[in-house]
Amino acid sequence: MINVLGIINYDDASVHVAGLENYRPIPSLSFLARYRLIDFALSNMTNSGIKRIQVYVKHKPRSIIEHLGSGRQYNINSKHGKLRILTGEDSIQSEAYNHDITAFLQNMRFIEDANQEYVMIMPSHMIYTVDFKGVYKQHLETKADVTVLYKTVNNAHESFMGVDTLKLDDKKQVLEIEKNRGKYKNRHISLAAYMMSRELFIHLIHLADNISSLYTLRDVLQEQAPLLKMIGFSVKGYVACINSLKEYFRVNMELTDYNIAKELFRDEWPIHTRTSDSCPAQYTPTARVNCSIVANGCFIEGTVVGSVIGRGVVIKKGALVENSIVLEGSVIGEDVHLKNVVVDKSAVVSKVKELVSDDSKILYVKRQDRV
Amino acid sequence: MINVLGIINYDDASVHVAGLENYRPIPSLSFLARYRLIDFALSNMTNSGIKRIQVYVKHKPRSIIEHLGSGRQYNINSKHGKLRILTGEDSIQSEAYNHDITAFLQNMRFIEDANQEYVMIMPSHMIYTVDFKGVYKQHLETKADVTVLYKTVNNAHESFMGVDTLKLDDKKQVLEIEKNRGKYKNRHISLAAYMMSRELFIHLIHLADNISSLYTLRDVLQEQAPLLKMIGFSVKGYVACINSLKEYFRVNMELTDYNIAKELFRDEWPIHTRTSDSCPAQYTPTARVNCSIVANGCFIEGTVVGSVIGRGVVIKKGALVENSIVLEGSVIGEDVHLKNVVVDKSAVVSKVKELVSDDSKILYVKRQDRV
Amino acid sequence: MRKHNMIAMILAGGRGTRLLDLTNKVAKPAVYFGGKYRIIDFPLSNCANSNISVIGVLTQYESVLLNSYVAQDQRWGLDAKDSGIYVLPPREKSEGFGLYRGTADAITQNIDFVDQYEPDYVLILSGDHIYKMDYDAMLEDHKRNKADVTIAVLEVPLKEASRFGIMNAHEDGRIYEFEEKPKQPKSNLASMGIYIFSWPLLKQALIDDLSVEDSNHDFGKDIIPGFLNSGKRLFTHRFKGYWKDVGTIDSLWEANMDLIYHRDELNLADPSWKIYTEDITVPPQYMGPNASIENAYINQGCVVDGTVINSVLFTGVKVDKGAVVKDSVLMPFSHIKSNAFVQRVIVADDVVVEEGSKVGKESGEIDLISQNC
Amino acid sequence: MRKHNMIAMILAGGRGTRLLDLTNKVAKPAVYFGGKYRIIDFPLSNCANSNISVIGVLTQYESVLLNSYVAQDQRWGLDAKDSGIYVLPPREKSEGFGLYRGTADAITQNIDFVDQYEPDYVLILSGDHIYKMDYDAMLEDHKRNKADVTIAVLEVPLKEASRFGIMNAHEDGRIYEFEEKPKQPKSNLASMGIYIFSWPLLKQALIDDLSVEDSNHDFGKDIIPGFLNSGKRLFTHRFKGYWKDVGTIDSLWEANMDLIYHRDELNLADPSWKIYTEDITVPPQYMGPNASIENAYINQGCVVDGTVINSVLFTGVKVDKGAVVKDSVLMPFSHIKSNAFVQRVIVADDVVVEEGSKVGKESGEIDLISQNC
Repeated sequence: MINVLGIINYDDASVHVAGLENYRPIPSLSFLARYRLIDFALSNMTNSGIKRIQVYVKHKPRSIIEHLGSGRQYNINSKHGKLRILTGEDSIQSEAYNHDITAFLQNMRFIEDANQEYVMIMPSHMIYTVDFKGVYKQHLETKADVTVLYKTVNNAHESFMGVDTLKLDDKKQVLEIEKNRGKYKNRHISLAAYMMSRELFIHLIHLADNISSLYTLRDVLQEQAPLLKMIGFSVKGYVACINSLKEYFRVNMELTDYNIAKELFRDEWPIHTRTSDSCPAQYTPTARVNCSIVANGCFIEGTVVGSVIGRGVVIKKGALVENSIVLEGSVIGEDVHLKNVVVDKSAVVSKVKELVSDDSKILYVKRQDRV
Repeated sequence: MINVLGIINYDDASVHVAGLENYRPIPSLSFLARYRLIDFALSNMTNSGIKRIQVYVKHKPRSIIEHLGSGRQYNINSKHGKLRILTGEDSIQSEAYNHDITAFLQNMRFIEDANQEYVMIMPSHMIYTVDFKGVYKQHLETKADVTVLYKTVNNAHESFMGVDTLKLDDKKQVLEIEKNRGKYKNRHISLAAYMMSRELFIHLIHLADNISSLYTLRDVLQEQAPLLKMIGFSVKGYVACINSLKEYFRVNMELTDYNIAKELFRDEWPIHTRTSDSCPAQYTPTARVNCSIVANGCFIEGTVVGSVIGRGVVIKKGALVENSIVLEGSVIGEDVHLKNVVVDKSAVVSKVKELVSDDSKILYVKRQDRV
Repeated sequence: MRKHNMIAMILAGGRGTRLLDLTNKVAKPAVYFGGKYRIIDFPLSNCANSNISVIGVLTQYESVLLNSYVAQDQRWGLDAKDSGIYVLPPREKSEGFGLYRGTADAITQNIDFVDQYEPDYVLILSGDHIYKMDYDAMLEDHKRNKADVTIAVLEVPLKEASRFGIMNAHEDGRIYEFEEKPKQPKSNLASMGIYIFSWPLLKQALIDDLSVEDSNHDFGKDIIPGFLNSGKRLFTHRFKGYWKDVGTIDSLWEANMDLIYHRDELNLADPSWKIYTEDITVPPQYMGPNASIENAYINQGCVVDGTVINSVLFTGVKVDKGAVVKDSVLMPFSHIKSNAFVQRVIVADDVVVEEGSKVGKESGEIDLISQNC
Repeated sequence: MRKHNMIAMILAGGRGTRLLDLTNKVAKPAVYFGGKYRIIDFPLSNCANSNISVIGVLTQYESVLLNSYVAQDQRWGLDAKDSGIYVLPPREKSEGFGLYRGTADAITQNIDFVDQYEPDYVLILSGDHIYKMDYDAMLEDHKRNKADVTIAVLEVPLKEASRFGIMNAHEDGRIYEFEEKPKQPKSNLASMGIYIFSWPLLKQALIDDLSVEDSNHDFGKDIIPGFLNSGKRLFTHRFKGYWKDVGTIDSLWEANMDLIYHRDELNLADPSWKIYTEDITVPPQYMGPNASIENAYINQGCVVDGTVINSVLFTGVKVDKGAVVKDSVLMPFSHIKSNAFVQRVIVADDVVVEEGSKVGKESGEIDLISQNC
């Protein structure tokens, strides 16, 4: 058992998934046909034995409330455990003030009343698996003030733009935190996931608030880094950061390769999500499907190649869906050709027969749109 | 089975429970030691066989989210049924625009997608029991456009201030709707609870929006009353309207009389609420308790008379609590004397030994206050 | 205990021996069907969708898997405060131990269970059948007819009627005669083994039946004829739609194929009447670069890189590159390795068909593959 | 099926005949205790609070109420996806029917159930005891000691030790001897009947035990001595705190009185270790104008307008004007009518004590009032 309160933090203000984010908060973004982004953070927590979790939601909480419910699907005991959804309680005048420190302050009594000695804070837009029991062990062994998770990557010039990178000494102590501007290939990417004592966490919240009413947790950690014993914990395996529509698209596409996906989906580390109770996918005699991920409830008469097809999607005869993402409940009409398109929920593409773009530009079809 | 979608509407903008409303929305106001106001509306719905319910919450949804959960405690099937918590999805510039019609419009797709033919709309600040199967039957039999629930009272000069009253003809057809200004004793008080077809409901929402962006459902119904076949349904038994701190206090006090409470709590019509899993109330040898309602988890060493004592309240030796409401988790210290006081959650009254007021003025102690 | 209007009792004691190895370890109601379901999901989901919130499941024999499967009542949303699914195997009483001696006896031995809920009506179901039905509409019929017993009936082709229990009824639905497998059927209304009884009446009949010496303690043989003889009001409730008893490997295979060839008859995609089942945590289905899918019903967790034609694939099935699966039903987590050829078979759960193996034949009876090969 | 680290098996077959009429209709683990609980709420809540998510409850005898009580796993929060409480009465197998012949046999007959979850460890508990205990801490001990078996022990007064199973252990906690009810006890560490076994080891021992001819198939008599003899690593886990076996009317009454007189020993108000139970829908408790309450433990739903002194009142009890209740335990929905006098008794659930009746006596044994009077 680990004595840790889990906290799903706001995503960084620099995270923007154009189009999609107009309709739901980042944590409830549909991912890989049947998941929502937040499923990964929550599954990591509950699989690691964290039983009390706070989820901070900035805007539009409805989809999160419905998706999470009592947290039963993540194996949270509904009496002894607790999955709490917290929103900013006061109306905020300016969006700039509406950051994580404000939310923590407004819900301070729930942080103070927790009886876990440590907290594990992470956002929901980073996709990976990690056993926090290992993080906890290292945190206690190194007697760190803060343990920060990182991934060493060799594609920092292309991905993880604007994300914090860590400068580490040979004992993994964090010397400096700076944004990735894409200048270098090899970087230690911070996953913005921190373990620390609850006491220090509360202290940092108040400190941030005292320094500036615009400071975020990330800001105060960056500033305090030299004064704190901040140690890195290296995460192995697949890591992705969904901080733009481009990355959202790229990561979904990348994971249509089963050999890559196997790194993320391991039998002993289930990624939990809410079931929709839909029936298996139906393929008619005219269906052709390759290199794709298909969710339950789909009805497929057309051709699908290298795509991610969400729950209950209908792909009609003669349609060709290439290198695209079609979200839940959308309909792709007869003889429609999609390439490099993201179709948001419950849209119908039937009148326009060609929605084709090259790799450099992803087309986006709005939720419930009729195209 | 009744083919009805249940809707818990915003409370009327004129509902103000001074003090208490700063910390939670009206529906989650603590009531009678162990309930929240919304328990009555929801129990009426689920006991009547309504399985799909939308709850509209204006501000601070956290307490409602936690209290309702999946609706299991109200006997809603977690697969086939649905308890949906809906908030205004867009940020509203001015509070005046933040009314029920706005919320309905923003969540129109959930109203349109429902497959119930009728809707039952009611606020949560009216406390009574009614079997909607009877309302449904009358609604079908009278072929009414709208069935509106009312209670005939003889104390409209004292209570139900500002609430709509109905002028009815002998067939219970509504002739006119006007606010109760307290001029008359005998009035038909509207419970702001309406049954109508979902189609008409959607029509009225759009109509209200077309007439004025400040119009509420109540406004459009008042205006349309002459054009609609609007029939009253008379509710029998106990009815209260919690629209001010004074009425909140009065109704709690009134219901400390078990003979009055029996009208509201009938074996065949359970009022469901969320259990806190607290142990029974403990009374020490020095406890003295009369004419009072006590919730579980209390520890009582002092004297309690004519009061409502919430969950987990501690009343210490020598304390005298008279004609007061003490909410969950508060502590009344040794030798403290309360009279005509409402003590909000988790407050501690110990330093000030006398908080005594006469009947005309109710004292209020803030949440988590130290007095 | 809250009073309930109607509770359901599901007879789930069927051993299903004609399903061969599929029922070695599980009772028939727990047999897999339709890519993600088990048979008993159908009556359980029907109950949930019909607003029935208390269900007793009467099990018998080696049923630990069935018992723990249905005990998870949240799968069917029946985890509200006053809801629940209760497993009722035979039990020891002070007067000694008894197996259920017949369908009626299974209820008799659980009169105390039913009485806890003080129901006005009791719905008796079988756990063996695949169909979607609104029991609430049947109850409406029961009430409107002021019936003592209402029996769901299905029109069958007259020439097959002699295989069923046939209800002979007046035009208003009132039953005047019941014939078990009649040689010369007078009607084509077959009993589906679904009954609504007014509980006080049934309870009395069950108690009376205990002392009838030559009774089989069976609804069809004893209780229903008894009611008819004593002039009680028995009515039919007409059911139209898909209904199947999958008693053999062939009929189980056929019912699965119906999902592909007769999509409209048993539409499991209808959002207004979902069939609920266990939610197994698996990733979505993956179609590899060499996949070829044609006319199939495939559940999440599958990884297909071979050819699948006219087949039903359950949760987590793998079909490797070069493998061909035709006209088959692959149960959960079975694995068809590369270049294997699988035709007209049911592959049991967790079974591996090794590289290059060939199972099944082009025509004739369906084979059950229950061992790795 | 998701792999589980440790699952719990609760032996709940106790008939509790010394509890007289209280166990006529329910098995002992379902007997009421402490104003709102049943005895089995304690081990079940302990499991939930110790992060155990799969629990088998081994029942026997007339246990329909116990079975349906524990089947509602949401009461203890055990309704998450991979959680559950499973009722395991004896069942028919192909080799015939068998009651559980001993505590170990109850597990042996359910090896298939346990195996479904592939646990590393199995926790064996009794459903009869009242206590709060962190089994997770016990498991930590088990792992740290690299133990094969860990047995929870309680210090008892040495003069009472001969009534218990006594563990003789080295300073490091390793057990070298077990004596059942020794005349000359060498230690005061009594076994609480709570064991953690490494499952593969226990499974083998249970299978081996089947073929031992004179075995009682009992943990205390056969399995534990067998492990000791074969040099396995058995360790104690010290428990400190309130623990009670309420086997008689007197001890049940005493345990209830402990809640009033020894509040700190069994503190049920501690929010970090709640005891969960059925949530019965009732209004809050009402104290009328004539109520006089002194030293009492009173649950919601009670309506008191009489005098209550040194007593425990369960859900929905009514004490009318002029009635006096002293030193008593009133079980759910019992009703003490006006001017009745009740002293040193347990009033069973739903029992009515009529106007002016007098029950109980000033001293001596506690009476059980199980009939209206």
